[in-house]
Amino acid sequence: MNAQHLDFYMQTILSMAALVAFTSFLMLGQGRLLRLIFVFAIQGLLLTLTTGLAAYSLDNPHLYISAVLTLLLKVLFIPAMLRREVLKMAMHRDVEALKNKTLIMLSGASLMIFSYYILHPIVQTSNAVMINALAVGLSVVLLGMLLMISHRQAIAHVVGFMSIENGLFFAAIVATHGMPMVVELGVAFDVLVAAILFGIFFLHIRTSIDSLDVDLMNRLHEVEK
Amino acid sequence: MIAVYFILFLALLGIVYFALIGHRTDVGKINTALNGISFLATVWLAVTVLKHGTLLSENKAFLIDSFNVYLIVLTAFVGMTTSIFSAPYMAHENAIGRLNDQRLRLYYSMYQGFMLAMYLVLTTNNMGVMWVAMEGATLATVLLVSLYRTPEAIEAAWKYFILCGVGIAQALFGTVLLYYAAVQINGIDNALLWTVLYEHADKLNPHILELAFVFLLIGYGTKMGLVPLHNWLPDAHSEGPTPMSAVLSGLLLNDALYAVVRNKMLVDGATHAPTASYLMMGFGMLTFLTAALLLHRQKDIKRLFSYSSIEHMGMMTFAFGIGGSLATFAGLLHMTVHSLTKSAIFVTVGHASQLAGTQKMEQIRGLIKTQPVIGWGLLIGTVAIAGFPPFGVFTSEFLVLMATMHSYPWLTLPLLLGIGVAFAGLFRHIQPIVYGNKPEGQEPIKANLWPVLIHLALVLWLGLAIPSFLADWFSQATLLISGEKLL
Amino acid sequence: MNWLIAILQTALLVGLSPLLAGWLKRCKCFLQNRQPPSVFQPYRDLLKLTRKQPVLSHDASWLFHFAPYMVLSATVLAASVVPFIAVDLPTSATADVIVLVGFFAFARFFLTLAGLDVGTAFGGMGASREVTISSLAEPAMLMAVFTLTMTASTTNLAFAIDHVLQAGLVLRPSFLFALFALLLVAVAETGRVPVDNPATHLELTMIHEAMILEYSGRHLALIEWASQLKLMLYGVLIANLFFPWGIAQSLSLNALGFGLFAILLKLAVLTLILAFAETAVAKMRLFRVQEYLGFAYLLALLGMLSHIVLEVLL
Amino acid sequence: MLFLAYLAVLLSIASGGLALFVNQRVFVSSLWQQLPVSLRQQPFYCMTDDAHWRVVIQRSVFVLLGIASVAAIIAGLGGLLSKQILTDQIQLGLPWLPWHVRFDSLSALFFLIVGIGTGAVSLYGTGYVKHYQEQDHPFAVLGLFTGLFVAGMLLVLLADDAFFFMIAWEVMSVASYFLVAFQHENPANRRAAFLYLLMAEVGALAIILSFGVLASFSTGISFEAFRAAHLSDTWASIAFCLALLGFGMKAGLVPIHVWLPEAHPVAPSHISALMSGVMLKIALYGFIRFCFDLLDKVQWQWGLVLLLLGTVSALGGIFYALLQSNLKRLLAYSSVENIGIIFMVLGLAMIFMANGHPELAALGFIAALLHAFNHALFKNLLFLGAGIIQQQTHELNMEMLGGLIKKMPRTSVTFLIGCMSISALPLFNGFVSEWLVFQTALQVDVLESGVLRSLIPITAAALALTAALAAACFVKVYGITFLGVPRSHHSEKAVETTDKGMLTATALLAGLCFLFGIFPSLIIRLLNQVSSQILGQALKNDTALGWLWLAPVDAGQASYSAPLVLVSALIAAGVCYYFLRRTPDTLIRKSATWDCGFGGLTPRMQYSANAFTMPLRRIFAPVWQLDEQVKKDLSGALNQQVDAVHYQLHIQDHSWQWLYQPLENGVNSIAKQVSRIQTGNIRTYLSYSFVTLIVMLWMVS
Repeated sequence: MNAQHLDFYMQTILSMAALVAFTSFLMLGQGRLLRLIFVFAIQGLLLTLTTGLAAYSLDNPHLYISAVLTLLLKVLFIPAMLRREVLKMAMHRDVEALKNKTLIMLSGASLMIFSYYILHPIVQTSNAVMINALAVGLSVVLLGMLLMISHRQAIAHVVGFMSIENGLFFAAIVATHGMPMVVELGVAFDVLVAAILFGIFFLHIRTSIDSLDVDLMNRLHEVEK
Repeated sequence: MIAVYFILFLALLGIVYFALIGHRTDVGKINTALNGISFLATVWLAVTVLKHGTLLSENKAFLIDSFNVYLIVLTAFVGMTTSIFSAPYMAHENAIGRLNDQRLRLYYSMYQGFMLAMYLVLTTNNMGVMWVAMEGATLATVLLVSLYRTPEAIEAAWKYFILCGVGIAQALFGTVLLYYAAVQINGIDNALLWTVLYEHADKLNPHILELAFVFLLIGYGTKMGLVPLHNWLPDAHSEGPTPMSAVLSGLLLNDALYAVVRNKMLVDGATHAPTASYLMMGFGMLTFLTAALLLHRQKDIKRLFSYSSIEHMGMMTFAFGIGGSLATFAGLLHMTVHSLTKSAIFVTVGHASQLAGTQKMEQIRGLIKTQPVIGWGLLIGTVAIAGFPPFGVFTSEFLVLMATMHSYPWLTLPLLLGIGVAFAGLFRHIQPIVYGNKPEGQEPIKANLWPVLIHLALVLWLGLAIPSFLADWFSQATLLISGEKLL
Repeated sequence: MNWLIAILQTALLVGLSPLLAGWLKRCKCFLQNRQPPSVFQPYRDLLKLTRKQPVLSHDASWLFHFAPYMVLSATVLAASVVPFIAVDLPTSATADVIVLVGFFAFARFFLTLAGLDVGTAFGGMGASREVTISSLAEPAMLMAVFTLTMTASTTNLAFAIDHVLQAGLVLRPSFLFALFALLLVAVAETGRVPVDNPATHLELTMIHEAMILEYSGRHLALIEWASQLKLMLYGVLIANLFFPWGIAQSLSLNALGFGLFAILLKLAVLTLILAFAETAVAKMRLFRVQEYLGFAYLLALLGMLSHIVLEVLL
Repeated sequence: MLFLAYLAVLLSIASGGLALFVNQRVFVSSLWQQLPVSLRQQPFYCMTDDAHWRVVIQRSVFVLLGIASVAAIIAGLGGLLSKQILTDQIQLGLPWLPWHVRFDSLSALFFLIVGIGTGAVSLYGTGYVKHYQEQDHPFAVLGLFTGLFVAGMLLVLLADDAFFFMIAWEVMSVASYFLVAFQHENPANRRAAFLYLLMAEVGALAIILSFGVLASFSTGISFEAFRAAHLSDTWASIAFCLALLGFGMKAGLVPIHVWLPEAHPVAPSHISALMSGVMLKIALYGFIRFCFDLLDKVQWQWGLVLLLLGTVSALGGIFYALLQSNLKRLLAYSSVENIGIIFMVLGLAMIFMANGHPELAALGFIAALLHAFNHALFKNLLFLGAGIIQQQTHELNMEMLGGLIKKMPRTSVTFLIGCMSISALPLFNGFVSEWLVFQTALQVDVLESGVLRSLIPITAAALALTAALAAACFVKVYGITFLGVPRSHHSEKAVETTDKGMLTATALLAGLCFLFGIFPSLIIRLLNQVSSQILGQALKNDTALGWLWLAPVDAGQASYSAPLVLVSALIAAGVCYYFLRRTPDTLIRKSATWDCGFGGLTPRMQYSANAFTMPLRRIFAPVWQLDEQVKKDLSGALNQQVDAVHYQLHIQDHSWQWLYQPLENGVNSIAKQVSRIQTGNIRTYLSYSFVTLIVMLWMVS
């Protein structure tokens, strides 16, 4: 089946999915921290919109709450915090030179295909859109991990971590119209605490190695140099 | 059921209380008291479960069955004994100025936070909430790992945080998938409750469940320290304060395993294929062998024993992977004895490193001649963990071997090899530590060895004879997990 | 009655052993055209020694007194086991050939200990060499003996001899090999040329003499007598095991007489051969002895194998 | 019977427990004060001071151990005489599998062995532990683990299911490990202890695995179920090999013997006596139990394997013993030799069994058991004697000893008897068993296979070589240690021990060695019992010629009457003594040793232990890894004058180079490779989990 047979809600969901995936790709290739954070905020925004849309179309009140939570956490609080860090460390000028960027992008694309491939066997059981949404969610998760693997800045790691959360959220919202309320709240709480802890850690890391480059943190190894 | 609320509330109270006045001198005693009370409560809970069987709270939020009840008791017990140990330990750390009052506050309050998370993981009926609590446990402990604020500690904490965070996120994805599979079945509401899921297990879509299990295994496996997801574990164990290492090894790993096994039960119910079993066996064996080899390369005493924890988790995973009543029974028993023994060992290790003023093994020498209690405690504990009878670890390992011999005879060879290698790895390091003459300027310290004594005595008892009520729990749990009756 | 005869025969064996030594010396002198002493010279020597006053070192312990008696009585026991002039005597049942070897080991044990007791270099040297040679010789000897015993399927000497007698003259390759092996071993064990030379007291070469260097008087007499008896025993063993004909199978008087005559004749011949050998070959270096005994062992092994492979017909 | 057996176990545990109170005088006396006055009437004098208290406790510990051993001996004898099999269950262990207990004549025999060994040790111990400083070597540890050790051995004999057996087995191993590590301040002990525990662990794993093979063919893991199991030949052989590995490692077969010469010398002497004299026999028991009782039938190939292994062990053991200069190390190696002999004849028994000659199998079986019994006696005796020497001279290196026969007359006599029995001289027990071994080996004519018929006599000759070398070896031991002139001031100043217990213990064992050398039929009749129960076949006419005679197969084939031999020996000796009795003019004159007229004999001129074995060392050189160094201190004009010559001899076991070092290096290098995964870079770790996720997703979908 193809797009014009779907109702407006489905179409929007699909385009949202496309946009979310696109933002992940942007982040993956992004060398400048501030832009990275900005794109991350955009992704959060998209997520909020999706949630709101789902809440509206399924008139499911508790999704509104999670939409608001997402907005507060992922669009406002975390980006702001990260931005502050970057400015404090005066890292907003330097660009992280990613080694073989093209390879990373290619592998990201192949990851997307891969996630479709592994979710394929489920298709016959349920409608395609949900599967696509799940696939997008999964690929966002994987792309987030790839982001963490490819970037060296602790801040980039945080962004990657959070974008993994986004991917999960997206999948949860679209595929299963959100988790039960208690779980939503719990997850949101965890994310909040995590964000605060990240803030604390930046402080500690700076004080210990006065840089946020994670490659410098390799005291605890067992390889004989 | 009130007991559950009581315990949770008590822990919550502990968090707040210690956060406010956690730096007093008597705080250690209060901590012990709190844990002691909750331990008694859990015993009461256990007795009720023993009487009336499985308990389900009215709002279906909490589920106490024979599988998790003894884990709850174990958790409370280890929590209590460790708090007994941590009182003088932390006082000493404070005295020598490694910790200031504020961090002491943080420590005690987070200790309670960790206990809360553990209780929640075990008691909840909602696998989403379980996930939340598991993440909560990470968040609670991550600051304790970096408590000493040394570069190593911060590095370890960061790795712990990131790796476990990412891992646990995958677990959440698995949960979402499960939920998705559940909501496919029409006419089913609040589909994240274990009870509901178990009812409809056979209707769930096997494909989705297999995928979900992969995510869950990797997610919770990261917390369990399955190779190759284990890398954070030795760092976190070796850099944090020793009581933390004790509870991490003794409790957190168990609870992660608990989560995996619960999910395995579900998946086995849905897909009647051995995929899950094979995955767990593969992971278990890999973990077991790798950790056994890595034991030989250690220089830091706490790192050494954290690797031995990894090794034992590998063995348990393998046992549960084999499935079948005997192996499952062995797995349950091993969970118990391992957490008892390992926490006891960490207690002695903590004292030993305080005694020598370092965790570097080549600088700790002649413990027996310096302070016999600690030396013998460490030695006997190591003998127990290395799987020598009449200690309980031997019993479970023996049963695992027998079960393996029955189902997959050729797998016994790597298993035995691993046991031998692991034993050598442990003793080549421990022997010079405990034996030999006392080095200059190494003086006895004030130590509280009762926890060690109690734990080892319990392990010994379990090795000689398994009390009937415990045997009943185990056999019911075995029935629950493997679907076969043992006794 | 039987017991009496057995004891008498043993006594006879013990009593005749110096005579054999005398006869051997005589043959050698004859071959090396020297003026021989009387055949009874060994008796005189022994008698003289018993009359002399023994001198003991200050460092000697009780074991030093004790050893000669032990040595002699062990050898005498061995003598009581070996059929000399008559076959089926009760004493031979008290001990079989393995026990016989055991008796020799017993005697050697005390002799070597005595050698070490005083703490001179000579004693130690002798003891060390003695145990070396004997531990090489013993397996060869047992190998050779086993060949016979397996043929006769008994380790009891009397029964073995009976078996050979019953079988009559059968040409067995295994026996040939065993015979040669046993001859070589006997030479080594009794300390004759080329392994050891009882006639010399040259430090570098002596073995048996070095051990007993500290002995004198009656103790020396006992030991000398024991070694003569040992020589005799090996002779009797070889003679009666391989050429038992003539030995008394009944206890009638003339049978016994004939048996005595026969064995004396055989011994005389054997001694002659030994004398020839001792005159012909020179004493070899200590560290060539293992080759010598290795050869003996090889022969014994060949005997064993030829018995197993060629002669056992199942 | 069973009650006595339990009593023995409990008492030995109790003695261990009591040892813990050795430093608790204050505590106990406070308890004492709690008692009502009526009980406190009689004076409790030993509360007075610590030293006295310690002595009292040590005494009572060993007394308890002694009672335990007596109980064990009675239980053993009773079990052997009453031809019944007792079974029982103890409500311990796994919920669905209580500890099964079975007390048959095999267990009874080994109970007897353990009992005798422990009895001697309990007599001996009190005197021996005196010289340990309490703060350096706490008696609490020694006593506790000694008790547990003995209890473990007894429990092994009682166990009737795999689980209980393994527990008892490991208790035995671990307790003895702590005893080996008792004097842990010197590194040799630590190394030995580690090696010992490691090999014990590996052996135990092999045993578990062999049980596992049986278990997978049977309904449970109790021995009853095992007996019922029928294995295919391949699996039976696998189980056999595993059991051989496991039990052989404990028994000390070459090449898996290396822990033995390390561990036995460093343990306290009475413990080495227990380990070498008794524990090796427990391993033997386990092996016999497994092969002849649990496995439903034996195969002749196994017998062949045992025969060859046994021969190699016997020769290797005695060769290495020959060159040792440390007394206890030498004794340990000679244990390897004796174990080799035992396994060899067990192999013969298997061969005969599998070829359908049960009565010959019984002969071999009994020979093996008898040799085990005898070895327990004289090895105990020798180790205890070595202990006395060590205590009196603080020296175990033979090169430093000498002349002790005049300083320590009693010890020297008992030790001499030990040496004579172990070098298999007639009139002593060692000879009887080796005689039986030879008799077994000489029965090959009944076999069809020509290979076996030619192989077995050769092994018999090898055994002859072993016996001869053993004699040489112990001539060296006794000659160098007790005879000659003292080689150091240690042995110069040595005096006879004053402790009655130690002398009694050694004298007792020596007496037993002699007794069973003269009246072997006493014990052989009991052994018949065992073989008729285990093999279902006893010797037909072990006493055809009356009880004075030993004619195992047939009076016509071979017979040996030790009593008559003894009598005639006495007659012979008596006669010549009578004729040579001291007439006044031939009184013995004492004078200086003859020094060839040069003068100035010094103790350093005597033959040393190394010099004594030099010819054999030269002849059999390839057997050892010898590192022989001679250094000369030269001086004077043109460095012509030799001031001193330094001689160094270092002997290394071949198996180290070929077996153990490769293993160790292998494990280390693999570990090193594996440890490269711990790079310390978090991004690497992340990529691990990333890749794992991808791979596993790909696998399941």
